[in-house]
Amino acid sequence: MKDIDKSFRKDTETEFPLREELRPRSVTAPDGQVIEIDPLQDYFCQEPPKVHKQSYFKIVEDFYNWARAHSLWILGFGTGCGAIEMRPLMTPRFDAYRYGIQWRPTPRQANLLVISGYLSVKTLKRAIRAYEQMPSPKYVVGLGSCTINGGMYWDSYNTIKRLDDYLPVDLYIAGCMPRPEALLAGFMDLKKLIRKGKAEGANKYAENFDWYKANQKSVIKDWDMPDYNW
Amino acid sequence: MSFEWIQLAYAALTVFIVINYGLIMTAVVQKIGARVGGRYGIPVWQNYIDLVKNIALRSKISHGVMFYLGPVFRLTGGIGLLLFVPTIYGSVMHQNFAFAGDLILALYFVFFGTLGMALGAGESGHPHAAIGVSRGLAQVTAAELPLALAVFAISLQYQTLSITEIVAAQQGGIFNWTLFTNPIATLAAMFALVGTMMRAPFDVVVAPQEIPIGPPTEYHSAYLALMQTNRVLFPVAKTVIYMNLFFGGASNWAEFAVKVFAIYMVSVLVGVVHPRFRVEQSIRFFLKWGLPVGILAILVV
Amino acid sequence: MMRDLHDHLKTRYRLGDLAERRGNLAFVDVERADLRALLVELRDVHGFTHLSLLTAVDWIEEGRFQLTYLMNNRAANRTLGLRVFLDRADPVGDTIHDLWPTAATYQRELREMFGIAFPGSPRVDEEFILEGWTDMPPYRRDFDTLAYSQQTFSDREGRETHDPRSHMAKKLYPEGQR
Amino acid sequence: MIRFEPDRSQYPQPGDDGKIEIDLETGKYLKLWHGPNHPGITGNMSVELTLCGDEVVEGKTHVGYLHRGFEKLMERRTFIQVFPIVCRVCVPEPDFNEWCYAQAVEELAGIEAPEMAQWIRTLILEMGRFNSYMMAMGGIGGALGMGVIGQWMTYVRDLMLDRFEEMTGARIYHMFILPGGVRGHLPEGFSERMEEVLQTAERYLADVDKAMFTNAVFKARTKGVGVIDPALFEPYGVTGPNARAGGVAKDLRKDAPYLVYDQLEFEVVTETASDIWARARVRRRDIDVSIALIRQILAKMPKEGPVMAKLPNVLHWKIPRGETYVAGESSRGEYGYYLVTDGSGYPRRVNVRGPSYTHAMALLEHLIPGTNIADVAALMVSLHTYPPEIER
Repeated sequence: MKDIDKSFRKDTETEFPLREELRPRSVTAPDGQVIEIDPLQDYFCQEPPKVHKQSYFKIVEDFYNWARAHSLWILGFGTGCGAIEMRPLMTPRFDAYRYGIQWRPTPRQANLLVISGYLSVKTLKRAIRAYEQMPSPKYVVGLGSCTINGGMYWDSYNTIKRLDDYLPVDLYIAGCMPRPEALLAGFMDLKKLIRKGKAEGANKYAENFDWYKANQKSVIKDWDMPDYNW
Repeated sequence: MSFEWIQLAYAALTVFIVINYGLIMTAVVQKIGARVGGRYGIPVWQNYIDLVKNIALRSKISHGVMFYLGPVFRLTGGIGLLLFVPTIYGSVMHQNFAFAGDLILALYFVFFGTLGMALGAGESGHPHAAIGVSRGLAQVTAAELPLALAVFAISLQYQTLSITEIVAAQQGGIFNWTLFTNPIATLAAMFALVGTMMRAPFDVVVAPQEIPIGPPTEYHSAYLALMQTNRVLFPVAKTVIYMNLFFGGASNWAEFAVKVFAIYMVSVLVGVVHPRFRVEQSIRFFLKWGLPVGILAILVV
Repeated sequence: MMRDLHDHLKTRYRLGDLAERRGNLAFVDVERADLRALLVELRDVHGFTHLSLLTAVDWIEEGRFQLTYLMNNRAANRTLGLRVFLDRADPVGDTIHDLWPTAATYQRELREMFGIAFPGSPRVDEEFILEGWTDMPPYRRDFDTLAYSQQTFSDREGRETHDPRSHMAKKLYPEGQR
Repeated sequence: MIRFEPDRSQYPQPGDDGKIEIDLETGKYLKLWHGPNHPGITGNMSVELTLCGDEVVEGKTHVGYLHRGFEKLMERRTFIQVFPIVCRVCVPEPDFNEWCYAQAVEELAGIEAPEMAQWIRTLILEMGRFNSYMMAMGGIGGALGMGVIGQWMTYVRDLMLDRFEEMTGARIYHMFILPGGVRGHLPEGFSERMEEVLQTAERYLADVDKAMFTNAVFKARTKGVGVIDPALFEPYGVTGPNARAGGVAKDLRKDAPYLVYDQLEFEVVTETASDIWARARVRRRDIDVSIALIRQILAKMPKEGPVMAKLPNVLHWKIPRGETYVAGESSRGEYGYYLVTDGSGYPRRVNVRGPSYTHAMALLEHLIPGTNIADVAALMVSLHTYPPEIER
């Protein structure tokens, strides 16, 4: 292993210029009307996330948690190489459907985001957007050593090291890559957490919103979206 | 016919039974599909849990009034369809609001939900939803043509527009069913059944690999729960029409369950082994095969 | 057979010595001005129609970049690597996207990862792999990925990093022998 | 016969340079992102589509979502330390990376792997090819709405992964091939268990033939769609099954035999139509070739012998200055490693030439305009692209 270059300093001065399609401009509509648009203001909803209270009656909340635990809808977003072991999970050998686990293609209908392996900075941006679009309560599972502490890519300039700096993680599944049996066991543990009412990642995200945003922005230099995008 | 208030309660009971039947039937059907692939499949009560889960979600966002009304219209379409069709022949409790011209109304309700959904999904502003809606309307229009023609054919055959009377004419043995008295009309209608059940090869509307699930892309939480309810109710209600028109109706719930399941399985069995058509291919398919058969059915009568 | 080709081409192009690796793989230095004509001749006359690879090597000690064009003649099973050297201070290469459209992708990557300019190549200045990158091109030798990673991302507490060479030497030879 | 031809006069017309002028603000066009979070995309990448009606007028590939900077990381690691990360470049067929890199290091260091090791390497590569094709077949079925094919194929792939696990101890990333040879011998009774797997696979593949290749809807969706003109193969660097589907019988296993392929008998599968159907068919028939090859290797391979050549102390291993390029025929096309050494203990530069690099970028962008939006997923899957090869 090569030694570290002590004199190397990261460039922190340069600002990344705003992309051309996101700059304010005026548009002539087909009917001749001229419209001023500022994409960052107009295309997104700016409302910050809310902390959602639990149900008033404990028994109702317990019932809801039971239902949530037995109906985990995973967002089909393969962020890294761990996604290859998600496929056997849906097929005859392991068949996660037995446990009420399904794959949904759109974040609006999913409530479990599986970060399947390392996250490059470019994907982190998309993962954050996908996470924020999911309806609460939502859960995050980090899969593989590389989400825990960089793993194999601990010295890479383009992959994040600790997922919980950027998203509220409920559960990590260690391994490189974790086997399908480990994934199933992990999902069972997540179910237990949900039934106990301990998986309140969405509320944690809303409470520590500024901290999460500061972390995210320190890594993503071209932050050209609003702070919270629904 | 006279209207009595108790009919409302009876109708509500019918809807309740049909929804539960639909929830379990769709789960069983999914399980059968999974078995073809070699999987164990979901538990039969999974649909109930998903429904509760979706209602239990905490955050909801709306894209406007129509976005909210879309699923409501869709559910109205499903329930309306069911309520104006006699579910169980000869039963006072479950003949619902059947009346002399109910066949026309039923045809209208088949379309109603799709149109409402189109408005709601359009409001969500997602391009996938818009593409899905345009595909859906084009395909439903083409696919329902054979059904409309088949319905004309059999209303000519039985000289009535009342579903109850059509069912009555089919009683007294299996060979009195329209299936055997007018097989061409039945064939035309089965084209429409396969075409509108949102299963392969005609599931281009929701095609996950092309436009991730199409119109309902933006729907979540309680909206989605409403749509799920409709997804289990609407196919059953539609199958009830087919059962009444072509397969001699049902005189009790057991017969109902068996017949609806059998008719529904037609579309499932077709769907399991086929890839999906592109939208213009499927429209072409219906115009080329469904339409001539439907016209033939009228001519034969 | 590579030798014959080399002798044949040497009469008209300024070529370096042929460095033979295997019977069917050899590398040769080419002047930048000759590159395009040589590529066209190799493609049209000698059957080297397949561009296997276009990449760069950073020789920081010598102050130059090496561009490697790997040309492959599948029918005769021969591969010829052309080495072109560019000044490291102001690296500018010649685009060959009109000969091989796929070269445009390689040139986009070299532009982003090494900072080598290819004027005229389509979409060459668009972001390819990195997004929002403001630092120096990362594949250059003076970019230290470990230092960058430590200054950007935070480690989890309790992580121990061993230098594998001394760690393994200690494990394998506890008495200190080599 | 009823025919519908769309009124093309309303469609955008190409300008003088053959390109369509796209002005998004006329409201005629719709910009649609296919990916990265999209079930129809092959891995974590995205295609930016511009639609006019149902037709795609422009497609741009965006990659880099999986970039880990492998080539940079390899420069920091000693020759032996590179092995744990080298296989992670390509997940469905990781062994190819290990072999290419090991072969390149052996060439530069002047080491020869023993014969037994060569046979085991060939076996591993064929098993990996089988796995990769299984994913591809399931993907083609899945992209066209036949989830059942995906289920069957992934199940068979699981069985093959069991054999990998038995041989190497790992399911996905094996790290079994090292410079100088392989890590070990085959386990006892391996060929009998392999034979069982192959027979199961043949049973399932017969079902696939029935369900997929005789299906009228599948034919309607794939025949004549996504045709690559064989004249484009050379300029766009198309190799492997994608080229063989266009009638070009190029296969590095035959053209430049590596390992022990010169001692094995097999045919190079070709089709002529060069459309999605032909590409699916080539892959399907290549699975049969792979199965036959695995049987041949197990029958012909020597029973014993050393599997590892003598290596210098790997902690202090220095390789003299030089450069080499090692390529082989992976399940997607020509897969190669370009290795430069400078006499130190670290590689100077490693460059991975993945076949997807050309297939998914220049070629895909060339093919997409004019296709129907419904065919984009099928087209991408039929090219069998895999994004980590592009961005590493």
